[in-house]
Amino acid sequence: MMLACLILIPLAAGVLAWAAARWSVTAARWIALLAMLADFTLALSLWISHYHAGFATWYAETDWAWIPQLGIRFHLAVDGLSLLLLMLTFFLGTISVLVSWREITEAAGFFHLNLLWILAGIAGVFLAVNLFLFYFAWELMLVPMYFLIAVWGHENRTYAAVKFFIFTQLSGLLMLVAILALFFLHHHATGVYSFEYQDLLGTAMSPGTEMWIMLGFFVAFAVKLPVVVLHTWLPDAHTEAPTAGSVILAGLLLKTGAYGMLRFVLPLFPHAASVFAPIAMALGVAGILYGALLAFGQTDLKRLVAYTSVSHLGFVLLGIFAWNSLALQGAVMTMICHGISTGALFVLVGALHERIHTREMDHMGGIWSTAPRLSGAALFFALASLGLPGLGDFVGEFLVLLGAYQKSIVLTSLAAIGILFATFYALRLVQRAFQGPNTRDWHIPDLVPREGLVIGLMIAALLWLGLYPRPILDTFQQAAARLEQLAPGK
Amino acid sequence: MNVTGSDFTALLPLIILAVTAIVVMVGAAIRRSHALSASLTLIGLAISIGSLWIAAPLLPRQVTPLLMMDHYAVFYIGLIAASSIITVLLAYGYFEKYEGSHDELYILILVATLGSAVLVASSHFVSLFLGLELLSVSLYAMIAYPRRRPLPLEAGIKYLVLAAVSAAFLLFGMALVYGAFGTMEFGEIAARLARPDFNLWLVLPGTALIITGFGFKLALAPFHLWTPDVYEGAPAPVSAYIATVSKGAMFALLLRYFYQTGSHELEPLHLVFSIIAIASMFGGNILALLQNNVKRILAYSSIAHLGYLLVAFQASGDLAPTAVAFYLVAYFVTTFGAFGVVTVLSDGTRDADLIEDYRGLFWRRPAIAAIFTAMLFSLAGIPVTAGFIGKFYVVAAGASAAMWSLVVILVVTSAIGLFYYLRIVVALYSQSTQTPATTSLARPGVVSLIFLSAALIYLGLFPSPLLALIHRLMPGLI
Amino acid sequence: MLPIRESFILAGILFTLGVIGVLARRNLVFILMSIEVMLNAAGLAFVVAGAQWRQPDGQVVFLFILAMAAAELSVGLALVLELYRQYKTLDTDVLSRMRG
Amino acid sequence: MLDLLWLVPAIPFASAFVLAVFGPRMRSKAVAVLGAGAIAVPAVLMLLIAAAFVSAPPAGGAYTQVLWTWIGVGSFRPAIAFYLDALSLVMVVVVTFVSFLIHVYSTEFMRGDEGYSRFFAYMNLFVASMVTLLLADNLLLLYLGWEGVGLCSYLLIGFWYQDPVNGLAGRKAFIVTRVGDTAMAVGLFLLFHSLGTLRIQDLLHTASDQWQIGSPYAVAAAALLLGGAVGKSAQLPLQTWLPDAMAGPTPTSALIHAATMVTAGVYLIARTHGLYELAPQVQLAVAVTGAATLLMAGCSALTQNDIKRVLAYSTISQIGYMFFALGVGAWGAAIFHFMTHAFFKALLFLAAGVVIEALHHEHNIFRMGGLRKELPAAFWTFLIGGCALAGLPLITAGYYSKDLILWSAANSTAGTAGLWVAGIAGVVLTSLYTFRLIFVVFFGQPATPVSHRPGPAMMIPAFVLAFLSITAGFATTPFAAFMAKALPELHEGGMGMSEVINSTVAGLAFLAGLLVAWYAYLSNPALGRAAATSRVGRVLHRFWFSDWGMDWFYDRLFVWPVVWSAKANKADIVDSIYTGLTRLAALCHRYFSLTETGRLRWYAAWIAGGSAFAVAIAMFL
Amino acid sequence: MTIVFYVSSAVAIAATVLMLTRVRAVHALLYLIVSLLAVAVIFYVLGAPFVAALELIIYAGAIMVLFVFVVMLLNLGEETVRAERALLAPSMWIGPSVLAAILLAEFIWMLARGGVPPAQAVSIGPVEVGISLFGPYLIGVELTSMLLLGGLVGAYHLGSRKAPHTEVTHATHP
Repeated sequence: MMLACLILIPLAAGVLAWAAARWSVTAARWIALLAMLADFTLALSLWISHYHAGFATWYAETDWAWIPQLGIRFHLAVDGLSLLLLMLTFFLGTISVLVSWREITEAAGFFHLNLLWILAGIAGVFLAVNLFLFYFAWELMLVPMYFLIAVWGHENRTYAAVKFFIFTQLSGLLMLVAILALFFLHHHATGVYSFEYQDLLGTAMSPGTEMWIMLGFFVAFAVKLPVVVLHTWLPDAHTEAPTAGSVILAGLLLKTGAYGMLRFVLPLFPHAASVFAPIAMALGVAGILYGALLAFGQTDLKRLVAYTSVSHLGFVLLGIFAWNSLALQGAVMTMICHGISTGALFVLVGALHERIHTREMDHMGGIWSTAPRLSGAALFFALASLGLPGLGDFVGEFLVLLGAYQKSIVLTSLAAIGILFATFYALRLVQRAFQGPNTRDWHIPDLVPREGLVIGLMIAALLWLGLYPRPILDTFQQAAARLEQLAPGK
Repeated sequence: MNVTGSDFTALLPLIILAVTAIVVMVGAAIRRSHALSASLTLIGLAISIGSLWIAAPLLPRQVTPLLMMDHYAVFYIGLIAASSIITVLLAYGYFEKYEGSHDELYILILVATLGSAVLVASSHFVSLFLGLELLSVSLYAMIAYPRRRPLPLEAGIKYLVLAAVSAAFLLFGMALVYGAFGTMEFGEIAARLARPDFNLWLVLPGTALIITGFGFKLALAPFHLWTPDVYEGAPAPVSAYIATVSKGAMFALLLRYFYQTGSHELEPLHLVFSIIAIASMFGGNILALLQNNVKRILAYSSIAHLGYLLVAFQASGDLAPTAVAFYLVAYFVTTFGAFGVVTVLSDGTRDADLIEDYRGLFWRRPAIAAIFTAMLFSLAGIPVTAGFIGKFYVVAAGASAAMWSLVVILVVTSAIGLFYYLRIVVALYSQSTQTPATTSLARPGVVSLIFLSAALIYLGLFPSPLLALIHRLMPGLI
Repeated sequence: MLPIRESFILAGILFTLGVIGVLARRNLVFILMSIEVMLNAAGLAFVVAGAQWRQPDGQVVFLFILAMAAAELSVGLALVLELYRQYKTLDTDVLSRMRG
Repeated sequence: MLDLLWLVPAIPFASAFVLAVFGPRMRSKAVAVLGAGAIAVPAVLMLLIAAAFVSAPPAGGAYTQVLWTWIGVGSFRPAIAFYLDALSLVMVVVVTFVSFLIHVYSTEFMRGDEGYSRFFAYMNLFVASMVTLLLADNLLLLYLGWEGVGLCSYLLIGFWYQDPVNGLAGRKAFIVTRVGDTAMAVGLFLLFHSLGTLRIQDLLHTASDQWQIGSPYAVAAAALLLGGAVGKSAQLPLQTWLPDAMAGPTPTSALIHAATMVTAGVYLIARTHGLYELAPQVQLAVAVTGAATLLMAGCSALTQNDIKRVLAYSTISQIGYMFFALGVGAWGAAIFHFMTHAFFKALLFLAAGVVIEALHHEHNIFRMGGLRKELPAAFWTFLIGGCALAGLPLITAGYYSKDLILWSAANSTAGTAGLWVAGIAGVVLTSLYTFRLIFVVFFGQPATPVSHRPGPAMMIPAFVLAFLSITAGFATTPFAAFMAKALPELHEGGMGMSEVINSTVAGLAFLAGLLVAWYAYLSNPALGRAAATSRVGRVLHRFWFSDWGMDWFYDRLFVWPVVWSAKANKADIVDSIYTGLTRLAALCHRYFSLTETGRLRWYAAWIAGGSAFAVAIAMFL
Repeated sequence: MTIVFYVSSAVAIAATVLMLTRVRAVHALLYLIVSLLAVAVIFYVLGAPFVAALELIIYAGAIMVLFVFVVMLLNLGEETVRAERALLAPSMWIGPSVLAAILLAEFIWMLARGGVPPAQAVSIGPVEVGISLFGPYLIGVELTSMLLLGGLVGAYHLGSRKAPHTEVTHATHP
């Protein structure tokens, strides 16, 4: 029931906010904020209350019948992994409500409806342990996201929104086909119709079949992640979305792809995944380098940040398919920290855009002299992005590389070069936008307290994750160990 | 052969439809009143639906060789009659703004509905053919109903000629099959088909010609060219009727004919169906891609949707009839919703059928825009809408039969299809300078829209009651 | 002995002639006539099939086709009149305002 | 006392944080007190700790303080833990002390700068990172400090961010050192993968247990760590960033780019000396790198006009000596040279800062001159520093440390005659460019009027350093004894050159350089000019001036291709696949739409054709 | 009997071809009637006298008369004839004929391969047809009545001149 609340609260609050906005927009904002805080508190209390018991198995399940004809249940459960991502979800959710406080003026009620529904959908993705429900939530989060981009986005929003939607839908449908294939295979083997995750684990199938079905899942997650070659929706969507949309896209939506790999691709198809692992790792490394190179070439600030996601999520992919505790832990760490650091960069870019109405770096420069806090914060997150030790991203990426090294020295070395590449774009960002002469004579207000609070929270979170990531690692530890057990050859 | 009282009861829903048509005609003869005719029609349709419960205990029952009243038929008759109610509600508001007499329309709707009901219950070539013609002949007049306007006339003539041609093909095909088997009853055909001594050289081409006839009605490629023109030309409620009732009844019949006779098991026909399905999915979606007319988009999308259904049809496992039934219900609701929006926004002079008409609608009429969005998402198969569950079932049916290539094509083409639905959605939400609308919309249309969207969401979230119903009714088929 | 096969062939020939008429003629009246030819050919095929199996059913179907042809034609001819009224021609190619 | 060790990095960290967040709102006096005070406390603390350490050495000669386990995944459990032994103790003491002096200097030097608090925030963050680096108990924490100092270096080079040149220099520094860091990171992976730990002491033990001398793992690990060291310490081939780093404020140059951070590579190699002993090839490479660097940089220093660039090249060259020492196994000598170098190079920079400030931020030495009288304090301190750098025999600390290195090169099993000769040549060069600098700047005719004279806050640190530059050399023997607790002693062997000969040759080399400089720049300036303008001279001059063309080479080999490909691919070539697909779909749409002619006959033909097709398939397939 | 069959077949085909190629609708109608008469003969040959009679009475008699009425109602002048003639260019026939030829070839191929056996001549007269019609096909008859009702209502509505003349709106079309 508690888990259902995590989804239901934002859903209900979304409707409420919509209704409330008719008479007071501020009320709608407060409703959204309170809903997010409530969810965050709930997730946090779940985490704290189970922290000492460890996160060995599913717990706090919600299990209701839904479509019994096909063995579809409304079945939610959490383990360490999902709990971590849920906390991230609601943390970033809170932040995205806060950053929209002034930015969104038009149809604010509808905006909050969409915002909260996306978060509900994402929470559903992280909670669902019924494959149908998972797919349902997976698709569900796209629609409000589409609206978020299409209605409140920037100049080229329509193109970006449609592109985003089609990419994710097509890949999602391929996953649906794979889910159904698995479902029928399971039915053939056992005579039972079930979409339950637990039931489908260990479904017997021939290597060829397993590979195809695995690929079906992989493609869906690869688009979200995004794996290079399938990534081109991302820069457009991130760039055109409003700030809250970018934060959620980078911070959470991409993570659903990685989560899917961890939750489904590896456990359901261990053999195919291990055969495929070298390719996936190579794709990850390609993403790291290619994304970084692209980020380096951009002049649109948001686009630059968007491409860094391609690069960072390359580490996640590399880590997942390196498939040992170190790398898996690293991947999860990277997911969380990337969510915060890139999210924060989007917040800052959004704040800057609000002030100077351009994202073009050629039009910036010298912002530091007029808005030192904003610029300093940007520097901080740029450093996080380039993997400065002491900040969260470093822990994740280092662990990934450490783990990946045991699988492939060459790929790891290339990926390490990716960290070097990160220096290029991160420093370029700081240099071009915030440093240099203030040729355009910008005079802009520095961060207001609300923004300062948001940024401060994120800085604190990153420092905490960078210096004392143990709680995170411990939470995921048992799940990681289980995954590692599955790796063939273990 | 005598028709007994029980047969009579079993046929009650059909009889009521026929009687209503006559009552409306008589009513119109006495007093020409739009409201009266519409109310009489609605009452008749409601009674007809009600009589399904009277008929149900007697089922399944073969009433003369022509009609098989079983749960399958009852399900679809109910669906068809309900759809006709929606059509009447939409048409009432639509034609209210329109000069001229409207009573004939309701008679035609009733006759067409009777034809559709006969189609879904038919177990014989003759009833098939007569049901089809009842439907077609009424549709000719319904399409061209506002006959002084050039587009309905054009659409009516096109539909008439092409329907007649395809009916001729169908008849010729049936003649060949009859020649091969010496029977026109589906059950008998199945029995003959099971024996090896029939004349395959007549059966295959004959069935292929029958497929032509079906394909025309279902607007499957390559028999689809008429669809956009007719949808565009016909009044919006009639387009909705063609898109739903006419196609739904035909598909139900297709399923019954092929499943009952087992003709779809013939290997070459499998190929024919596959090609048709693929061509429809690709053709429909590609054709709609950059189309600017909403009615034409819906027409093209219906081509694609029937292609999807054909995939489920071919799966022919346990899931297929369920998938088709659910999909059709979802499709009916959605299509009525979409055309309903077009209908209520149309004024007396022209249909609101250009994407431009919808630009910024969200800022003018948020509720209507939201409904339209829901309908479009349902067509696209996005969760929370009935269309999602429908598509899920169709894909599931395809997957259960391991028809991977068809399923993948379905998936890919439906992703292409997203684009044009989104084009409309984009228009709905784009900023517009127009001020919020103040004029009120036709109430019956709005009421039905609200009902349809409620049904859409309900089916999308809680499909299991309907699925349970389908499961209870469907075993009669196979 | 009845020339069943030959009759089927005759029906086929008449049917295809009707097809030619529908495809080649642009005059709506001719198109309707060609459709009549097609329907008649289909009816012939039914009668032939009935004769082959020595059943009356083929002839019954022919009767229904007859009725259907009548109903269809009545609507069709009404549309012919309306077409002529609006366009002053029977050329169906004028009916291509909707396309694309 | 030792358990207060954690405060040494913690206090500067905290002060950096406070200054970064609240600094802009604090008064500059408060900033100065907090900035310098936050270094003074650790410096004093460190002296106390050192006293405690010496008076009551902890068991095993090392003290470890574990704060918390940083990361815990399986057997990978690096901690935030500090390790204090003779090596790190000396390093930390020197670093904190020199830092303190430079902070004091900075309070005056930077006064009035709009980024006053920012400057101290960066500087304190730097000290904290540097101390962390030095005290790190494991390589990961070391890496944290390592990157931290790199970051601070970047921040301080680009401190005056409004000039894009500074920003570029900062980026260059960060990126070039990160090239090395990447190698080092891979080295860390290798070490953990093979040895299962990153704790330095465990690592060295396990390595010597598991690996034979010359084992490929050891070679690879040592080489990869060397990569990191080379980057941070600006050795060949990654030395190119350091001269540009002079764009930063002069105290920064003094502290980071001369005295402390750049020696991190030396420290790293000394810290992991066990690995290098297992990989003699790499150790030789260290020596050769050092030798080559010291010569090349010496040549380059000879041609520079910018006072700070001369000093920068001299730094590269002096660190070359340290590498040289490490390479021949003179671990203690390297650290000793680190210490003396820290004193005299910081001193030189501080004095140079005084000069620069006095001359309106004039950097070109040929526009200086005659400052001996105008700025006597600066002159004398600079002279002392210069002598120490050049190795004025018997008096200066630099002489003792360098002499020790040269002697080690001759008397180590790892040393060779060639290396020794290179070292001696380096002494000549050093002496030459140092006195060139001194003569040009402080002698001759004044070229630019002096506008500003340093206050006590700037001069007192210089005096202290000057004092140390001379006296530190006398501590050679106790220092060596102390170092022996942490580092292995020299494996004596090789040529077996006597100390007297070595010292004499070194002294002569110093004199040679001094005389040439005197002759070419003071007594007969035309000659120097003639040498520089002769054909060979011009080529060499340009070549050396541009740092042997390394920047030119790197630009073409690495920078341009990356920049070009990033620019060229701004729109992402992969996206064109998808735009191509959409175009294809649109094209299909257009062609398909042609079938919808609106003509009845055409539609009927499709029905007939379709059925003919269906019949054909049904019959013939 | 066989001769009668072939002769009437030939007549039917020839008359149909002639019908197709006429310029004037009335001429075509006459040929169509001839074709229908020939088919009636074939019905007779096939042992279906009842249908043969209906073909004569209803098809040739009633339905064709409807055509004639319409043609007369339209009162097409010489100009229409000329226009019609212009449309009948030989090239017009190529496409349809090829398509039809393919279809026909398929039919013939199918019948040739299918081997439909000739059947014994048995005449099935009006009685059997009637029994059948009002026996198993009773519902069909009822439905036919509804069909005719639909046709009637549709034709009435579309053909009625009473409807007020609304302006022909030429909706803009992209």
